[in-house]
Amino acid sequence: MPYIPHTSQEIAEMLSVIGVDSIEQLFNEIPPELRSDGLDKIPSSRSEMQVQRLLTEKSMQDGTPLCFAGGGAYEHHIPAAIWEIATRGEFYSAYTPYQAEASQGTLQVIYEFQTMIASLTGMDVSNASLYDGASGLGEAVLMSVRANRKAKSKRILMPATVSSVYRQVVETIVKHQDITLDIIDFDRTNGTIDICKLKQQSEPFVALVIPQPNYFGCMEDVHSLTDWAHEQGAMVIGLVNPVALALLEAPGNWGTQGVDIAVGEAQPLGIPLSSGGPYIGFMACKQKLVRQLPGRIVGRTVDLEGKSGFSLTLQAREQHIRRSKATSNICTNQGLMATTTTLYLAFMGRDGLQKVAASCVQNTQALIELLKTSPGISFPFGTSVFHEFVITLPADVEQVIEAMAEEDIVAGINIFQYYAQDGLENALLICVTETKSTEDMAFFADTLNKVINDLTGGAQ
Amino acid sequence: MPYIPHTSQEIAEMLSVIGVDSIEQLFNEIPPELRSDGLDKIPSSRSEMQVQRLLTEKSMQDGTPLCFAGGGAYEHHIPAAIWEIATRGEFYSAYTPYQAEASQGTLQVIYEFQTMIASLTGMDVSNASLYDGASGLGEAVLMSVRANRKAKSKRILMPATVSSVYRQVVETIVKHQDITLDIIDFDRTNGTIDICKLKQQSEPFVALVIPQPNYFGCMEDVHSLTDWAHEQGAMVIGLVNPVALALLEAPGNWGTQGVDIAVGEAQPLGIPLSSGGPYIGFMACKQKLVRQLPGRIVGRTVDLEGKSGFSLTLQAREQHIRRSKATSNICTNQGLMATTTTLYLAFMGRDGLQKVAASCVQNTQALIELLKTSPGISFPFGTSVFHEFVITLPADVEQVIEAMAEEDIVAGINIFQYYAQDGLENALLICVTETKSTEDMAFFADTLNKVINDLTGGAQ
Amino acid sequence: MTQLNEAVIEDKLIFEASDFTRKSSSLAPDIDVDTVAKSLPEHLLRKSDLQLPQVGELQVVRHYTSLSQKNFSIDTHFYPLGSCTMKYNPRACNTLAQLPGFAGRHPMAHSSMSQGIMSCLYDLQNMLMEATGMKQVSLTPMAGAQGEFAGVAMIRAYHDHNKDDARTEIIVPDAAHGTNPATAVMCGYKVKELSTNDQGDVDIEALKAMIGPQTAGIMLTNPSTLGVFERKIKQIADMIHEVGGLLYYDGANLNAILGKVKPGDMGFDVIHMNLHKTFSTPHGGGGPGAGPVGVSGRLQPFLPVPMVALKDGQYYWLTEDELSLSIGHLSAWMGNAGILLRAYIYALLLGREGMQRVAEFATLNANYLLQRFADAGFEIAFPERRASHEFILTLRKEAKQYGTNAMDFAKRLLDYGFHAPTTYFPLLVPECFLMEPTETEAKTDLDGFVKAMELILEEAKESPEVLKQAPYTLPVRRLDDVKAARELDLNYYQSHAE
Amino acid sequence: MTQLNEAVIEDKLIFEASDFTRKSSSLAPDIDVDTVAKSLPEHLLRKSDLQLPQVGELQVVRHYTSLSQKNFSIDTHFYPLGSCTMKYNPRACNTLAQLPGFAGRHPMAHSSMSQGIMSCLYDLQNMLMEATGMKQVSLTPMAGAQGEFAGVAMIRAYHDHNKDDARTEIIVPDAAHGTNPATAVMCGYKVKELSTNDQGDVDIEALKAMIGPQTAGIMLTNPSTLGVFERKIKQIADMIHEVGGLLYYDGANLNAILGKVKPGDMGFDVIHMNLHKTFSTPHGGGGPGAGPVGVSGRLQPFLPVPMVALKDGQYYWLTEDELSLSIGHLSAWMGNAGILLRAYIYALLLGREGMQRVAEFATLNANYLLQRFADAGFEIAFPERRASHEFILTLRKEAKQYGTNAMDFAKRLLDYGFHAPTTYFPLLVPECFLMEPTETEAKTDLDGFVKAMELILEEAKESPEVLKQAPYTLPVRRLDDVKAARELDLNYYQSHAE
Ligand SMILES: Cc1ncc(COP(=O)(O)O)c(C=O)c1O
Ligand SMILES: Cc1ncc(COP(=O)(O)O)c(C=O)c1O
Repeated sequence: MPYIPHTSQEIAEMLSVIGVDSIEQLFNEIPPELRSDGLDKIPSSRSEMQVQRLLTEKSMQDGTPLCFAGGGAYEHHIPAAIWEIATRGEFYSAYTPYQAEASQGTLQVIYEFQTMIASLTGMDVSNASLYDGASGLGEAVLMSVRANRKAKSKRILMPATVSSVYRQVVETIVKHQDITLDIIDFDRTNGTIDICKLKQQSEPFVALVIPQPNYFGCMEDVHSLTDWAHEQGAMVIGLVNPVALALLEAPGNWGTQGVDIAVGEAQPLGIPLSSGGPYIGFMACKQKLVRQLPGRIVGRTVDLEGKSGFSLTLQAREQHIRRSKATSNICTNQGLMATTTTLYLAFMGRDGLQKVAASCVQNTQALIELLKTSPGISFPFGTSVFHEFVITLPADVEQVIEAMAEEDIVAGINIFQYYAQDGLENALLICVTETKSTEDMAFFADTLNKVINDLTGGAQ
Repeated sequence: MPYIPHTSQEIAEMLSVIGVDSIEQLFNEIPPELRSDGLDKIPSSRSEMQVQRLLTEKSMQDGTPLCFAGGGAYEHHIPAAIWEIATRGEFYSAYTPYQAEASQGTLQVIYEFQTMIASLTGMDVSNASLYDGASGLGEAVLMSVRANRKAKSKRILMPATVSSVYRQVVETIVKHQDITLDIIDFDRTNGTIDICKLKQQSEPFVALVIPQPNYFGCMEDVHSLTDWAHEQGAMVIGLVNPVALALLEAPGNWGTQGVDIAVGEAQPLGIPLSSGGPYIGFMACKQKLVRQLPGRIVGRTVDLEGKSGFSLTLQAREQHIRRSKATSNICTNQGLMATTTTLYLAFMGRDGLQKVAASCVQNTQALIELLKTSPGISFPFGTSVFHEFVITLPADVEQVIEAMAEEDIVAGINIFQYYAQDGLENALLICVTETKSTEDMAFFADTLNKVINDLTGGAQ
Repeated sequence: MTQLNEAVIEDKLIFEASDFTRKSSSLAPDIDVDTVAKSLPEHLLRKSDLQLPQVGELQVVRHYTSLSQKNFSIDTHFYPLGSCTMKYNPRACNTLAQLPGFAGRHPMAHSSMSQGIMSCLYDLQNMLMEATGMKQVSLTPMAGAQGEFAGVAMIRAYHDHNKDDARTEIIVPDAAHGTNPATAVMCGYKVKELSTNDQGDVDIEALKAMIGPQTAGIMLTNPSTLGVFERKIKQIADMIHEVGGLLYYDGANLNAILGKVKPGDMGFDVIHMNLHKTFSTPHGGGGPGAGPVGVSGRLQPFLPVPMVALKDGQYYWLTEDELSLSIGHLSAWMGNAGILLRAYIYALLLGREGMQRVAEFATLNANYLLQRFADAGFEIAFPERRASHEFILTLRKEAKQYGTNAMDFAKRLLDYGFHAPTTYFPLLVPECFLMEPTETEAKTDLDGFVKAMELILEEAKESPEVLKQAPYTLPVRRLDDVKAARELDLNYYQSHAE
Repeated sequence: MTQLNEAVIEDKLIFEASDFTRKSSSLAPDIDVDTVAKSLPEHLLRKSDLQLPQVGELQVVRHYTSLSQKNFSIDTHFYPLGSCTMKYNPRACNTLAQLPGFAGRHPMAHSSMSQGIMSCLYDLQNMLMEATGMKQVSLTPMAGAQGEFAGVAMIRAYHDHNKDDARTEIIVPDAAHGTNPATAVMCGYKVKELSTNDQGDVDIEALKAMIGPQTAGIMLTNPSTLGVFERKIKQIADMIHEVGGLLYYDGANLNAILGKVKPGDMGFDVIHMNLHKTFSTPHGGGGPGAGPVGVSGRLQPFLPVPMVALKDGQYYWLTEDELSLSIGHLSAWMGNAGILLRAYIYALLLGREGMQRVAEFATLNANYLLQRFADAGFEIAFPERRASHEFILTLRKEAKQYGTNAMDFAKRLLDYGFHAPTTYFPLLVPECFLMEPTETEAKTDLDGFVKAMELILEEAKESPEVLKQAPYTLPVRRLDDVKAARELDLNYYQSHAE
């Protein structure tokens, strides 16, 4: 009996202690007419060897393509030590640290995580993680509304330069609470928030979301945007890429006061792409908002001998205490990913993270240089970007992506599908991180040229 | 500076404590004319990311063929938990347990290893490991000579049914001590020791080596062989496959008295093939020979409060105490592999090991059945085998192996090269373990038939 | 004599070992940062200090390896945390899910390059449908609470779709997990709390009194968090359906009934599952989880996207393009895909036979433990009921007689090498321990646990102070939670600025 | 009050948790053993009991995870074990060496299917040649001692080949590692012990007196195990060569000189390296190691096989077919190939620059530690000499004055969270500590270690009993080694037969 350690003798003893004849009898409070007739459609159990073989085959079935897609999920080098340590049984198989004294490992790691996220974002305090960046942004919106109860509206200004999938997720999460998301258009020439249109906003709003870098890889003018929103009496939610923060100003220092809430996806910090999850949303805020933060928070305290230690704190915000009045319903979060992120930042250090960021920028510029000479490709937003950029193609973007896939390349993201009405015809979003070598970039450019040539019948 | 944690400030402080101006000065006792002019031919350092990419490519370069080779190295399923636990830093990065109190983890594991090996072999005591099976057999030969100082000869009877590579290794190890290895021929009809020729031995000898199963996969008549050797006043060294011992009688119970020394390769117990190493030699013996055992031994004892604990014991046999009079020069052994083996046996248990062994036998029989219908293939030794068997081919065995390699199959071992003068023309040694599915075996048989057909121009 | 001199190195924070002038890593690319930074817009560059630790690699390994040893975990301890299902987590689930072909796959990779993982998810959808008796499953929610959100949002979408907008209330039993009422509120509902009778069943009369055209639905878990099976479930379902409401099943306790009774057969319209419980994906010190939802036919159009579908032998993503009534996306892509993969692997390993055994032995272990505790003189909250996979013990007698409350027992258990059960939940049982041994614990460990509790009971009688000061043998003694909340220290650099 | 009741579960042996009627594993194939057994010859079947433990999988995980926590290791502790080079072991070396393409390769797979691993080994051969200044390297020896065996066997093969069979003696300094004399004997030589002078150098006069036509060779390590560099090495080499002998270099201390001075340039004819020291492959609680040998031109024909060679862009195995004078095979195939791979990865990570730094910082750390100990009032064995990568401290003064010997200091260090240095080796320094911090330790850890030793010295003065009873904080108190050797208990089932 896989995973069941009972011997038949033990089973007999246990049944006799309970005073029943069979295990079946233990289910006698379930009305018989409800009892299930088995699990026929579930396959029979397999040995670990069989499952290993099957899964190994499935994992290899699609090859290991060269990946130039980003758009919220980024391929970075993951130091080997990280997952070796994070998957140690003591981290991997522990529950939420309800018994603090028996969980100092996890608790200290999360306290360190909070400190690192606060440092990275330039904010005062961070929580212990949210599910992912997209749902985290949803939580940030809810939080801004909660924190701003006196506000005259529940309107959020949401730039179109925020990933459209993120916007969809936020919509799903906040729509039952009378919150409206008003989309702010982007400037067709440089791919950033259209400041003129933004400033035309006359109705009151609760908060402005500012992505940095934005979905197109372009850098928003975060200082003036932050100051403008604050002048309107609104809050600012900074949506940031944590690797970019090694080089770009921290949201805590945007404008004169800094943002109120910083949120984002920490996947780039040591977490594999893994088809989109498990990732980890991070969220940090100003000290004065700490009681509005959703999710777990770890605090440092002392034990009865005065020795320093850690425990979950401010639990009165949470669902298990506050129930229907909680700041959020989140319970299980992404603890193991917080551990991973902490390990990544500890191993890389300030220097390491800066170098990763710089290498992304350099490689991206290098690929842009290569593509500049490609016939038919244009750069609708120019080329001042972090590690992603948009090109428009002289051929059907979906066909290009498919043809590149044939050559074992994930070419990027078809963003035409999201911005069809914005004139971004056949636009492709391309990402280059430190993982790409000069040869990889040359291979990408050559293949793309070839593919376009084939698709356009050499018209380019 | 990878792996060097010193800051420049710290370096300065340290130099000043030492009282020198530079690190270079610390080498001033080395005669200047001897100083090296650098390491120019060694490539410049690479980042972990670069090395990962390079090694990943090298690891994939040769594919992942279906393996039907054995001959001393066997592919078995390795439960995932084993290496996850064995490579925990506390096991992986500890040294030999010289400070017993700080090494109870490793020491208890090895005590358990010794117990398991003793159980498996039916012997009284085991050591903590030797390098591998082949060198272990060399140590066993040396041990038999040491234990038999009164013997009139230093002659060892070494059957030709012992792997020829093993015999070569033993030769290398023992040849400086006036020990002679006399090869005992095998019976051409059943592939086991030629008992008639053996019994013709009239000169005294120190020990007889008995392999079970032997190199051809055949089972020796271990009981009568053991008794015969003992009757001659010689010792018996049993060379055994640990998986086979789940079904075959333990050397401790061969004949009326059992063997004196049991030795073998424990690689099949949870250790990857890994191009031949690291593997692990095991050795167990009768209690009365314990002081002749080479290598480390762990004993159970008590601490000063009477609590049970473990430490290295009988160290007076070893080189670091006994120096030139030691039982062996072995120092570093295969500790991590002993841990792995222990984990394997603990996870599989008696039942699991028996099932693995039975599955090997069953699969082997299944492939034999398939091959029986193959034109031109014959079975020189019949088909009563454990998990390996010999066939002779109607084509050049090396060419067959190469052609099978083209189809991503490791077809087996060319043993014609070792037994050319024994008439085993174009003989191939094939191994089938529990890892092979029905489809794998069918694929093997079909491919072999095709290859033979191609090579013989359809003559078969 | 045995004391150590005070100078023994205290465990530090990683920041305390940091020195910004240290450059020791082999892990970063070799590049001149300043040169590259010049190519970015000057006014957007980071001017503020980046306070990340600079520590040698070996020192980082040591720091976190040592920290890990300070945790209790299922790999090291018996961990009978009720409602959390801390069961054996086969290592193969992790190693296989981390295979490069899975770990390296970008979520936006073309589906023609994603057939391997998609086939796994598709199979998992099907297995979960069979296990729960629901019509269709969407895997995307990232934990139980998000599954609840998806479920209640579907209930709302259903009523909205029917223009039935008078339904403003969700009924939640008082014993329910906190996520239930919190979720209902996030979906814009008012919460009506339903009381429980002294047998742990829902108070049917009270229920009758509160339902009506305003009722959007009810959230139940069965067996409930009181560790007993709600016997009148069919009647409840009929009552709710009669007034036009829907039934939500909180699947956190699915371990108790896997293969024995299916939520679909009990009359539930929508359920979530906690794969990190029943399907043993790692709890990871707080997550990640996975909270797939399953629905009956009438809620099918509203399922969250994406899901995996199969056409002409090719798997593809089912999105809002085809499911126009979907409540939408809950995560940027396919939720915690890597966790779903682990659950799939576990399901393959268990298979049909193994799943049947889950509930059987979880229930056997719980009922055995219950009886042993009853025999040892502890008070069982619902002594006349069968335990499901968990049960409740109340220590109110001990609290009154010896002044040792449930928390004191819990802390002392840690000294004996056992993780404590869930304490003070459900809220309606005073001084309670919610105990869930799970099916993968051996009888000897259960016996050891009972023995420890007996010894602690002795201690409580003879020297209650021992309990009140526990634990003694852990890295820290009892921690001051009040101070933690009052004098907030959540960020090293902020609290230790100087 | 803080004591635990005696019932706390003691750590068991895996056998004590076993029950032969338990069948719980998912790890074995599903098969009826008895049926299969019938197909094998009855009289050869196992009749004797197979006493392997039958324990649940979770229980096995817990057992060994908990056991691991009882170890000190480089990943958890400062471990200045002299001559053992306990340095940082980058995790990538392990994860990459375990890639399926490497781990799954059968040693007899055709070389056309083995080009990846062979190219790694070939590159490693070349890097080691460059690092040591030798003409050719063979990777096959499986540890230092086997490398020594290979080396001395080559010396013998050389003399034999020259029909120079009067050479029956190998000279070994008294400070040498025990493997040196033991190896010489295994190769059929008599061992002549050479004394050391009070500066830690070889006694040249004594050497002069013992060499002659009977001298096959000398085994040296430089720096020696006394932690000092043998300054007259050139003179010694000339002396030995003059009488027709050869010089063997024990490379266990290569860490001290990597990139600074090469054994080939010192005049050595043959060397072994301990890759598990200098190249940081895992020590694994006692191994595996890897002990490649390098030779000058005249010993090249005798190298052990196989080696990797390159022809027309294809790698192939060089065996006795081409090297007819080879001393032969030392293992069934290519020694500890997987360990060689780890060393190769480490070498790539270090690169030329990193290798230079190894000796520099190993030496800096050792000399700093030496000076700090001298300043703290400890007696240094060779105070006038530079430390190499290690150095010796003698506690004979403390032993005499306080009755606390080196072992007592060692055991007390464990309480302070530091692994003890090597004790009582080399044998010629009384009450000695051989300390090797390695290059990967941070100054703060060295300072903490000195501080601990200072505190222990205080304790030795004030209450020597504290040391004599140490350790106190480990899983066991001081163990009784005498009992272990007298009342042998090496096998659970034998010692606990009933
Ligand atoms: C009964 C019950 N419902 C819901 C949840 C919430 O699930 P999750 O923590 O995965 O969000 C839990 C988990 O603790 C639970 O026990
Ligand atoms: C100086 C010296 N020589 C030789 C050896 C033997 O090496 P190994 O343990 O790898 O066999 C050692 C290892 O301890 C050593 O320190």
